[in-house]
Amino acid sequence: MCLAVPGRLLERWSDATGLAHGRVAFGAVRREVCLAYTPEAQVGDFLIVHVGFAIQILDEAAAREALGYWLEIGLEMAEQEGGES
Amino acid sequence: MCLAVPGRLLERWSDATGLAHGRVAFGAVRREVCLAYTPEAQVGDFLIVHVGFAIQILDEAAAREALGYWLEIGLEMAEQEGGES
Amino acid sequence: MKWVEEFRDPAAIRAASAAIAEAITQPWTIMEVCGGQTHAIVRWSLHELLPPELELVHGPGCPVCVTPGEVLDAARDLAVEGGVILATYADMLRVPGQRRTGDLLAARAAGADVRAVASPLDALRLAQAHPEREVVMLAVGFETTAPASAAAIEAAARGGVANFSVLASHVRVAPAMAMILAGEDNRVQGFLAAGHVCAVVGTEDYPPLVERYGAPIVVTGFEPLDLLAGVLRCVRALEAGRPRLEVQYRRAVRPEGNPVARAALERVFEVVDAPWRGLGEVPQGGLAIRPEFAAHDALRRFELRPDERGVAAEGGQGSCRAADVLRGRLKPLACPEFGRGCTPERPLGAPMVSSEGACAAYYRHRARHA
Amino acid sequence: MKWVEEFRDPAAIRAASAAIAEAITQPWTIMEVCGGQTHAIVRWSLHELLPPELELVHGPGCPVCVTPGEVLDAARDLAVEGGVILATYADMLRVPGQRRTGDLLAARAAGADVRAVASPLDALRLAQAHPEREVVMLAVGFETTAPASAAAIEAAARGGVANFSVLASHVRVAPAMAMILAGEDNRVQGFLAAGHVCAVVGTEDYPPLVERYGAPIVVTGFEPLDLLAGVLRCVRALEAGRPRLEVQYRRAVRPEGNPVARAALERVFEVVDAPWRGLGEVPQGGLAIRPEFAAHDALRRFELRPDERGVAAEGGQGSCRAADVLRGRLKPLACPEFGRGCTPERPLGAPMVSSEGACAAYYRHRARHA
Amino acid sequence: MPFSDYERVVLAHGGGGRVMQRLIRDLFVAAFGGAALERGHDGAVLRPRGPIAVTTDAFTVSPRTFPGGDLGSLAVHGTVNDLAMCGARPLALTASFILEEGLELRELATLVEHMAAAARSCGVEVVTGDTKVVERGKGDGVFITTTGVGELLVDPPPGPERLAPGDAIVVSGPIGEHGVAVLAAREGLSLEPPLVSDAGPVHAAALALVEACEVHCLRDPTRGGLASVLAELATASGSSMHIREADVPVRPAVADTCELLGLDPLYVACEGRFVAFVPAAQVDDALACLRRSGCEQAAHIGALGPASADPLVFAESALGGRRILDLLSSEQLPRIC
Amino acid sequence: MPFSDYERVVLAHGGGGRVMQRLIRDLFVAAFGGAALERGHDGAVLRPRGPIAVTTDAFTVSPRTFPGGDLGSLAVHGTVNDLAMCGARPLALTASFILEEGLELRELATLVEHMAAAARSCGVEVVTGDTKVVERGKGDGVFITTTGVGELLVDPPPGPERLAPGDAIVVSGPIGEHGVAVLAAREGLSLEPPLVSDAGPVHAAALALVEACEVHCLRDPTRGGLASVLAELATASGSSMHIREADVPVRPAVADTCELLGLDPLYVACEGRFVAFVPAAQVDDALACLRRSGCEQAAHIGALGPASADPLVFAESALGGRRILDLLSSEQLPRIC
Ligand code: SF4
Ligand code: SF4
Ligand SMILES: [Mg+2]
Ligand SMILES: [Mg+2]
Ligand SMILES: [Mg+2]
Ligand SMILES: [Mg+2]
Ligand SMILES: [Mg+2]
Ligand SMILES: [Mg+2]
Ligand SMILES: [Mg+2]
Ligand SMILES: [Mg+2]
Ligand SMILES: [Mg+2]
Ligand SMILES: [Mg+2]
Repeated sequence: MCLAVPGRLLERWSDATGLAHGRVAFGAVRREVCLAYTPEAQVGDFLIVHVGFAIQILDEAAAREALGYWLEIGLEMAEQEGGES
Repeated sequence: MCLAVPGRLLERWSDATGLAHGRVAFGAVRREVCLAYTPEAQVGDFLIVHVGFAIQILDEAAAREALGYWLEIGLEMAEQEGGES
Repeated sequence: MKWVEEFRDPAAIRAASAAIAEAITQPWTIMEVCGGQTHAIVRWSLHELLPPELELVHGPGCPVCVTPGEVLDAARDLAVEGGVILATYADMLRVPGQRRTGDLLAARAAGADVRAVASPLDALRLAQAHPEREVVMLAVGFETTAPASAAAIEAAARGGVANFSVLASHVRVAPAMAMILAGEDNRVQGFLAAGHVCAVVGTEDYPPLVERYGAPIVVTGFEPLDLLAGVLRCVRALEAGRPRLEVQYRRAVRPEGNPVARAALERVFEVVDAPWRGLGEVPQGGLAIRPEFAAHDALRRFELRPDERGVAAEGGQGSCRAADVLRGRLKPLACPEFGRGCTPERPLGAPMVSSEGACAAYYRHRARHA
Repeated sequence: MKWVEEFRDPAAIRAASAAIAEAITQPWTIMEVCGGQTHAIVRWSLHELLPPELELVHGPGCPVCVTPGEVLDAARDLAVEGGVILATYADMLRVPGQRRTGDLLAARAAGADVRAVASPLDALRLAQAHPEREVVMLAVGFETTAPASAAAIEAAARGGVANFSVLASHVRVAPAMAMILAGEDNRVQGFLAAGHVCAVVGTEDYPPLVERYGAPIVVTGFEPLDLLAGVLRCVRALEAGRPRLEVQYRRAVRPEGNPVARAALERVFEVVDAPWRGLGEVPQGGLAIRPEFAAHDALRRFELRPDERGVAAEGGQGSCRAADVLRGRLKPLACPEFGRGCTPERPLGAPMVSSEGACAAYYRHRARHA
Repeated sequence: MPFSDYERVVLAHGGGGRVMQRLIRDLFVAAFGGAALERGHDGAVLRPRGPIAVTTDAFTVSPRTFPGGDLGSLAVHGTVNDLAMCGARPLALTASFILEEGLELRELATLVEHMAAAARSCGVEVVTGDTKVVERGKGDGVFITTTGVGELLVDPPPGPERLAPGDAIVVSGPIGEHGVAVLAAREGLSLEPPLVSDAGPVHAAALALVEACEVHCLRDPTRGGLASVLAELATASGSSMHIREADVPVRPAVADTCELLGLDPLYVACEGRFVAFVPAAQVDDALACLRRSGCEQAAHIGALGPASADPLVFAESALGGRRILDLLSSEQLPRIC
Repeated sequence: MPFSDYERVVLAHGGGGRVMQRLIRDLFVAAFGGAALERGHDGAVLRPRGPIAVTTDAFTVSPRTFPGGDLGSLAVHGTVNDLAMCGARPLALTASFILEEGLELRELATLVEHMAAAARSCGVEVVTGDTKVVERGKGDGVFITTTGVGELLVDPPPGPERLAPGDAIVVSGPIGEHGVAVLAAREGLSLEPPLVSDAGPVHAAALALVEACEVHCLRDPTRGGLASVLAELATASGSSMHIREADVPVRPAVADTCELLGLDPLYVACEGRFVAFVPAAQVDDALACLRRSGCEQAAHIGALGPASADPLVFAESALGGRRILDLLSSEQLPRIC
């Protein structure tokens, strides 16, 4: 469940009923997203979007950290394999 | 104007609102007709029907009379022509 | 079909044709009033069975053609902007309005709910089936057709069908005949009157016309033999110099017409001056729905005033000679626009709009070029 | 796509896979809770990157599958008989109801106005565009999706959109996990918890579960690297005999979740016991719309009582083993009906109805025959 | 239904997946059979022995079922007939279906079976096809487009360009039955016995004629009826045509219905008749050949006149008068005037 | 408009009279030109030099205009492509139009002009056609069914029956662009730059390949996309197939849109790509030939395995795992789960 995709906030505005909305780039695709649940989102932030709602602001530091560790080990392993072969 | 066709009344009835209707045979074709304006029409009568309403009862004696005269002369002419040729 | 086929018998028709040729000694111009008669004449090429002295000219007797363009515009507006279900006879679908915004077929294409019906009672049934919609019957026609509208209006009133109304453009034939006879350049010397109109209203309107204008009037049927027999009676009266009212179509026409239908007309309609497309305002030439039935009168219900636009008398555009054609002063083939600027696909004037119109009937069946 | 592609890096994934193989010394059974995770595992064939000692079993985490058939029947009735516009996520169109009267696609074919929307706000817009129609949003989903429903309901209430209501079948994940752990034949030794659910509600539900049942819980993302990293953490905790709550998916999950979204959930919904298709009644397992929003609650607005029919706990028909599959007690391939009596075209039970269901995911991507 | 779990057409029947495959395999391929279809490719291979004719028509008739036929059989006969009008022996048909979501599959199956039966009885194979499903409200149940491929029996084949002054005009049977039967079914006129459409195959008779005589042109008078077809061909040929109305066969029930509705039978559609143009000297042979082929009421109705700058069709009435049969603006509608 | 007094399609445009004749003459015949159409008969004569292929498709795409194409050009390219997939050089097309009352004639004219331009640029003639008009609410603007006739370049032609164990699988370019572009246009996703459909003709490249190599089978992955086509052909061939996902070209914009909507690009439709099956030994020649024909991103994506009782398509992911690509029940829809 819960197909949610990260995208970058390009602009934001409020509609007549006071709901906050934003234009979000998912790679090459742009789509309108409701910001009701991420009122603090800034242009440039990555948002996690599900059924048209941003449910979280992506923590890029955490993402980099999680990733960096494995990329590094992967690189080491590749070098070892390269050395072995 | 006023495409009206003679047809023979096959049956008659009244609807919920009191309007009289009939089933009329136009040669091989049967169709429902409103009898509001020919309340005296009897099954077997020929009716002159326009936009779904019988507007008159056809006077068969008059029809026969009008026709008979010309059929007779036509026949005579044909005989003469036959004799001449 | 019984009582139709018989009146197409070739031998009988040859006899009638010969009798006309025998009776005629000089040129006469006779007008058949009704578009149905025009249709039959052209369909059966009856002019070819008539002696050259006899000229048949075609009257204003196509109610589709003479319906004012403004009424069609009003109907179109109701359907396109008013969102009503507009019911009407199929004949009306391809008749352009005055504003040249297209016909009802184009209105359908633009999203209007326009339906062809065979009877106003079908339109009434539509209203009963769609109580949430307004259903308007665009009803045209002479006294033959008006009783059907009257029946639908009375049934709606009786049954409380509040969403049903009639946009009536019914016209009366006798006043138009009087107008033609009274015209300055009138060429019509005798009339074949419209048999089905008389089946309803009888013949009492005609003796005063015969008397006043000295023109014989023969109430005539619609089959070839009827028409030739009608012509023969008319020619004989003209040749004898004894104009009178005669009834050729006795199998359908009684002097008093149909009293039940006339009473309904009387209850529902009142006689009014009315504009005929191509002919102009005809005194006493129309039937308007009485105020008692205002709830079912689309003119009142939707506050339409089609005739206030004041152009109803217009017969056509530019060089159209409709007014002359409809009065028998000009044959369609003699109109310079016929078959050139004016065709059934792009009619310039009333007589080209319906296939029963004199110009259209000629265009279709007789010749396309003058 | 940034922050997606990176978590599919083959070298990093090989590294994580190797780390799991290194860490594991004995057989363990871990359940990924979320259907989205099941989807990714099957899509990327991650089981092939795992050591044979590790068995991944698939949880009840497809809200499409666990929506009670009775709710679907009620939605179908509203659409077919009630004449409403029924909006829902495209995922729901092919899910059969309990009565086996067909899915919503069949209801559309039978004339119902069923529309697929990407968000409940689209359904709200439909209601604003069609004020004369009732618009009902059939809203399913875990705590991830429920805030979207809450926003639409609050916006409808604020804007007075009287013709909009939500048929809500939202469920809560943690109580289902507790139910599985508490089950008699439970085989699940550790959990990969649903990352996007926790992005909304945070992680506070889990420490009590870890403590009570001694099972490690790792809140995990949805990309291959996330899943392997989650498995690794879970295996290490199991091997170490030190069960605890960990968050692998830190880039989206904060301990407190999303306070704004949680507040909205709190305002609009209340926690209730709820039936899950295939699992039965889950104490505290659902979210019901609060009475304050009765006007926008389709259950109240249309007086529906789908659960009174009392068969919501049913998991499937006949020999369907859905209850075992959804609890991790049986792998889909081991079900005797799998691929024979039960296929995505003719599902016998919940896990075969949506492509995210465990049986359907296996059917589609792994093997059709046991 | 063996070909679907649904009772009605759903969007999935056109979705390119299993639901569609099953419909194609268990309904279409099962009904139409044949090696070409079973091959499972998106096209078929044919090996004609010489020049071919191709023709296509979309069939959208409403109601889909009417006395004497239905959309399925019509979609086969209409195209088989058009091939025959090209002087070609039908070899293969393609069939493309546009289904409206909500159509009952039982009805679709019946139509497809009738198509298959019609194809079999015409000796023609449906070799390839296509199915699309459109949303409810964006179609009208089923539309079927068939395209036919046939082998020319003679080369050059009959065609408008071969019409010659003096050609005799022959009609293969009574006209107008299809148009009136469909109108009656649509408008709910109740006719006793019901008026039956003439819809059916004419290729056997038409091709026998092509083999027996020097046929200059063949045409089936469908939309617009006999008069419209003659008007078109008069223009194409550059010669006026003259027909005798009394010689045009019209059954009494058709004539009566036309009287009632204000229609001219010469403009009413047929779906199982054709007009043939043959040299005047061969008209008796042509009529004899047609009668042998089951066209008992085939009739010689007129002839082409000399070339004319304004080629028109003239109809001589039973009474001797002559009128022009011109193209109408559009389809004839019932009239009150 | 030169071809009508109406701005929109009215029933008279299908009524068999003057209004219809004028539309046919001044729009269709004017746009498509050609001796066959101007002949004014209800079919066309072709003189192919040998065996032919025939194929038919109904085109109902919504929206009718999308970045990279429209219904008109698609109706030509789709059928030209299907002929090419039969190994046939396109010779002639038939075109059948089902018009909904109310369609703007200006739009119809544009679609017809685009059809004509597409046909010209493919070197194929529209030789005969048909026009029907259905009432408002019983259609969806325009449906076009085209049928193609082509001459086989080789005999026997490529086809599913010639697939053989070991055949290499080649795709002519990046997949999924058409399906995603149409979905984006329909759902109003706003893409910058807009996602452009791959719709276009592939016959030149496909036929060059047929002439250059021993092509066992050709297929264009339309509805259901690459995966569905492979699954069908695996069944037809009796051999499993193996593809490497990482080798299947997918443009980033397509991949991103699929991520966002939960779609699998392997199941998204193309309208300007094809899959070719060639002997393994000829795969480099095939790729070289395709690159010369403008298919720069043509790729060797996999191979047929040995015969199997349960022939399936296996996709090896970028991570090394293997999954089955099975037929879906129906079209892929965006998902939230
Ligand atoms: S032919 Fe046309 S322009 Fe001339 S009078 Fe008749 S309607 Fe008017
Ligand atoms: S395969 Fe089907 S029958 Fe078996 S458990 Fe899954 S859903 Fe139930
Ligand atoms: Mg044709
Ligand atoms: Mg045909
Ligand atoms: Mg196809
Ligand atoms: Mg419909
Ligand atoms: Mg034909
Ligand atoms: Mg095809
Ligand atoms: Mg195709
Ligand atoms: Mg045609
Ligand atoms: Mg529509
Ligand atoms: Mg194809």
